[in-house]
Amino acid sequence: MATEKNTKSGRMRKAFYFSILSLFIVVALPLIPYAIDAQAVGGNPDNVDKVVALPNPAINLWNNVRQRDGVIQGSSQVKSVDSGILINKTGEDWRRFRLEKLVPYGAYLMAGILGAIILFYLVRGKTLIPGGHSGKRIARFTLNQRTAHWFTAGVFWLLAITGLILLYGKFVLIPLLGAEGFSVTAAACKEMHNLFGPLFLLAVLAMLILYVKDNFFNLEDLKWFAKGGGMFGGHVSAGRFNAGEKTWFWLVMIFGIALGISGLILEFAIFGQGREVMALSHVFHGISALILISISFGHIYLGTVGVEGTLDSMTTGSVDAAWAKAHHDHWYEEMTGESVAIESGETSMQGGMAEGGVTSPGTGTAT
Amino acid sequence: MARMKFYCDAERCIECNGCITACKNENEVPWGVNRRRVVTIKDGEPGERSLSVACMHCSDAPCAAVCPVDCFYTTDDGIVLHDKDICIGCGYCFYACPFGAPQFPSTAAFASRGKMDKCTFCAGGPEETNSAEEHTKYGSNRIAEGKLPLCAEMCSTKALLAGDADVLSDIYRKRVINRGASVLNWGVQYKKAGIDS
Amino acid sequence: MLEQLVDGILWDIALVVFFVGIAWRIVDVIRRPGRNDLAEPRSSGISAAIMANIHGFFPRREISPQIRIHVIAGYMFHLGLLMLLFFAAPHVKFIEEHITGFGWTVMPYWVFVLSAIISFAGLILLWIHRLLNPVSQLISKRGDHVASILVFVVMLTGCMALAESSTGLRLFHRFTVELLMIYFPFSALMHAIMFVPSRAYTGALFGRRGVKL
Amino acid sequence: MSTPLERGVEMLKTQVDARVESYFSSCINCGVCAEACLFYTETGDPRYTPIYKTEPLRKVWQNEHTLWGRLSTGLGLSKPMTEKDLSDWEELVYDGCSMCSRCSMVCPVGIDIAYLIRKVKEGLAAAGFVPEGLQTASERALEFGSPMGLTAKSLRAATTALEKEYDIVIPIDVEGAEYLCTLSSSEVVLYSEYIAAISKIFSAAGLTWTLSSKYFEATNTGVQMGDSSLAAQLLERLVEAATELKIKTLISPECGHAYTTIRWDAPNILGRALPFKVVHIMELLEQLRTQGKLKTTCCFDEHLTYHDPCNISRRGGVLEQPRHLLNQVAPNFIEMHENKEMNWCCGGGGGVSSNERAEPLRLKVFNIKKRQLDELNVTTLVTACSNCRSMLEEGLEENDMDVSVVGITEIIADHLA
Repeated sequence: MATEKNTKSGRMRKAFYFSILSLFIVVALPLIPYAIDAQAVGGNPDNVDKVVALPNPAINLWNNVRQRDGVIQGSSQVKSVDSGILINKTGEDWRRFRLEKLVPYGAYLMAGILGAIILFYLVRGKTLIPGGHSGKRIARFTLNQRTAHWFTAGVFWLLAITGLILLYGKFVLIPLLGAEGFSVTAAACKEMHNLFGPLFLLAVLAMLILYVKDNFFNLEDLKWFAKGGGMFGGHVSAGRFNAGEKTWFWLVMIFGIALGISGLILEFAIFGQGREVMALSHVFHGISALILISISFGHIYLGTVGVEGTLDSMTTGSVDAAWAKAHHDHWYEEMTGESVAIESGETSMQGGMAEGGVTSPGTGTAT
Repeated sequence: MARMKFYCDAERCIECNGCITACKNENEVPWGVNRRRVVTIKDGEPGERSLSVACMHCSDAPCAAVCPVDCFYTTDDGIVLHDKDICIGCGYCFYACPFGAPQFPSTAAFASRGKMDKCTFCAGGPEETNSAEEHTKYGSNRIAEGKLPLCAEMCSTKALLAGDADVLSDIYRKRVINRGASVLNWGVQYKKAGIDS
Repeated sequence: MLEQLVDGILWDIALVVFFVGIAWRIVDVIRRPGRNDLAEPRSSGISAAIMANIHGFFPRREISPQIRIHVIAGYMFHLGLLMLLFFAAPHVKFIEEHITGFGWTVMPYWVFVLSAIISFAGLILLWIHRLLNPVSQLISKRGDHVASILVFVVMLTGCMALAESSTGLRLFHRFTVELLMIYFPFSALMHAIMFVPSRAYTGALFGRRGVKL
Repeated sequence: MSTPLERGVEMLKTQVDARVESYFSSCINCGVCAEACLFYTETGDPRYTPIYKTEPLRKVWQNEHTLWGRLSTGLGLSKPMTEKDLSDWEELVYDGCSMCSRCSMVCPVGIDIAYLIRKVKEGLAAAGFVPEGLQTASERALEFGSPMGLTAKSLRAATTALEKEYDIVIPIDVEGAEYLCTLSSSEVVLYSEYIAAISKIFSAAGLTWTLSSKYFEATNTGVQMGDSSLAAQLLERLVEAATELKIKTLISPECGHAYTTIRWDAPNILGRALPFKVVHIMELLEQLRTQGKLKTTCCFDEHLTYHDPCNISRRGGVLEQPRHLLNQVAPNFIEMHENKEMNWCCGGGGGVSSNERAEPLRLKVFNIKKRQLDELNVTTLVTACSNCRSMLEEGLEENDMDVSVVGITEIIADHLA
């Protein structure tokens, strides 16, 4: 049976790698020709000569129009969205936000958290199960919960990758592929992003239904926060989910739903929503996306390499009893009926941190 | 080296929409796409003014700045053009543009935006000059033939002027002088007309 | 150069392999001893075979609660895929130009988007379920995963090429489609055709004995 | 002389026919069949997934009849079958499957999985991987003509005893009788009431009938262990005995696989149609009832329900007759939640009952039946298969439930007008 199990999980792992590989191929393959001729040409010859700015008579006129508040809203024989508006005031603010805030700070945030995680790993290393595997398994997630989780995760990453390409491609990929080449990638990414977007909203709602039960905060969580998730030593007790996980859950819910709704507003421009609305949704969309992506690094780290035995809960659906005892003592108690003596020092501290860390690296650097 | 600009004289524009007709006709733009529009403010009230608006071919164009795929470029004449083969129809330029110039042919309900289309100052696009392809994608290329945009050429009151910024400035200066006061001193000139009230 | 290859020779190869392969698989079934039932039947086997093929589309009340996800996700994926395959404007145009010579009404863009979303959701759900559910985890073969992923990739490249803006993407989509067509006859994807004889055989066997499948 | 393994693989190769080809070509490993299998639902062990039990045959098919299979076999990449595989699957197939074919009812692509299992058994039997319980039973069947080792002598003894007890006549070897009653040996040993019952009913209905001392056994261990040649031998004897007595109709007793074997499989195993009609006792009783030859009195007041023997209802098609008959005599007859072609097996079909090794598993999977009965709280459980009957009795005793199990024929006999 043991070998049975290995081959099974082996098959699963292979399947995962294979799918990731093929996804990568799908995104990368069509670029190759462009990459080549980008080497040859070296970027595109266009958008060159910047012109010396001479005063334009229209400038004064438009400045005046601007100053005359309230009357920029006119009427026009041309019937289309915002056609009556003489001048779009929000445009500039939005442009500034996107280019001067969203792009750089987003990059800092992601890089910072990644760095923090790597640092954290180098300092602390992998949090092992105190006393190793007990061999006794405790059921943690139902099949439906796991399905919903991986569904959400899959769609999330597809959207994250395509979205990031659209946001940063101009600065990273155009130098490599040239405008034409990147245009192909971008077009593909835009279509994928638009198609999978609505799915993400559904996935998040499914998660809400399936996971909300154990994710309400309680007094214990205050203690947990007070102790910083056990980052600074001391034992932190936790129920089925500790405060860190709960925070992550609610972050996903809030930002996920914000993402979904703003995304729909941006995607389906058929309800006459104007530029202001769209620009605003774009702001929400960008901020929520970058926050979720950054924090998900922490979540992924702790779910996989960070803490021994955590991944099982999402693949097999059950966890080792020792793991539960260390990281979720109260849950362990209610599952098994045994009570857990407060363990001192290292193990329990790491235990507390194990899941607590889900957000702590994030908050550590993001602020 | 010339720098092409539009100037619409609010004192002269009579909202005849001739410029729009001229544009549509010359460039054969599809339905729903309006490269140029006339906006009337205070319609029917004292101080009514009309302005013919299209891409102003900004020197430092916001659309070019936000475009995620860098499809914009500026010609030697200072005309802001874009490459439809690169454009992915994300709509960012529409959010950024102060004048609402970028237009999107919405393909259907659940519109996924098509390629952006905007005023080219009748200067065509990146395709080979006056080729059929250029015409279908970007409309006519009058600049190449040494002509100015048809909208301005057609303007019956000469309210809409197109051409080199310096020339425009001269014309405009002359007008101001002839008019005996500056359009810019709204306050002085038009207090009685009650534009500010 | 790449274009001629993908649009020309490779496409022809794919077509031939696809149809000849399927034909071969079907013949392979028919030519084997089908051992006609000598026992005197209670009721007609043929009608039972047909009914079985119809009833097969509706899960039995007794176990539908346990297999809800199979049914829902399965229908989402297959119906969505059929819509995309036969009513997406580019597909109809393509079929008209390259295969049949005539076309039919295409679905509006928003229906297209909807069915794409639905069938993607279905496919991803099914595959995740295959990986997580201990039963299908144990019985799944390499081929099942390859098939799932291949179909996913084809659909993905399809929606990448949705803008119909670049030849590169269109060719890439067609290339993956050709791979799929070549893989189809030799894989679990054959179930798309083989379920008919299977249901018929079983339906007949039970039908002759007077049991409704 | 080839090794058992080779013999098994060879046999499996010969088993691939149109159905197998089409079935395996359309299987998508969705795992729906598991939800229909009591061995999976009660143990939760995915290895009991019905289609997984057909793996040996599938492997052979894969390697012999599919492109990838041939390629990888050609390149020597495919994993060959091992003795280990066969012994593993011997346990899965003989202990973990009662051939109830409930899975065949739910397969979305319409695979008759029981049919495939039957063929897997052919392979295992050829390789000699058969539980020793079944092995010995089949040896006895070959030697004495009955898996329990009963002989004509012991039959006579039993019948004479019955004749005394109930003062009835049990005709044996009457030539030209209309009906030939076959028996399952457990009906001679355990449930001889059955014989008494049919004798009463037939005399009441005025039918000419007989038993055959030459070959009375209806069960067929050949089918149970999956050895067609053995099955054919046993059937030949039966047909011979029947034709000698020049009977018109052969009555299959209250035994599940006996009915499917003689009524549905025999012509195909022997390769020729049978010279006589074959009916299940319930079919005959129902026929008599409709003809008015079977008058019953009211009433059997107990709350009772009917357990469909898989081979008689689902695989045999005798669905309505028992209901009609019971409604005649039992006003308090209620149906189980899942009945007729979707009934749950008693757990002892397909030779599992004669395989001691499987007993713990068998009793474990009986839980499903227990749950079904608890829903109804009935005092009597009627069935029409002596094998089911003994399985049910064991199961009920194991779970000390106070439910009595009766054969349907007896109930009718007890309420003859």
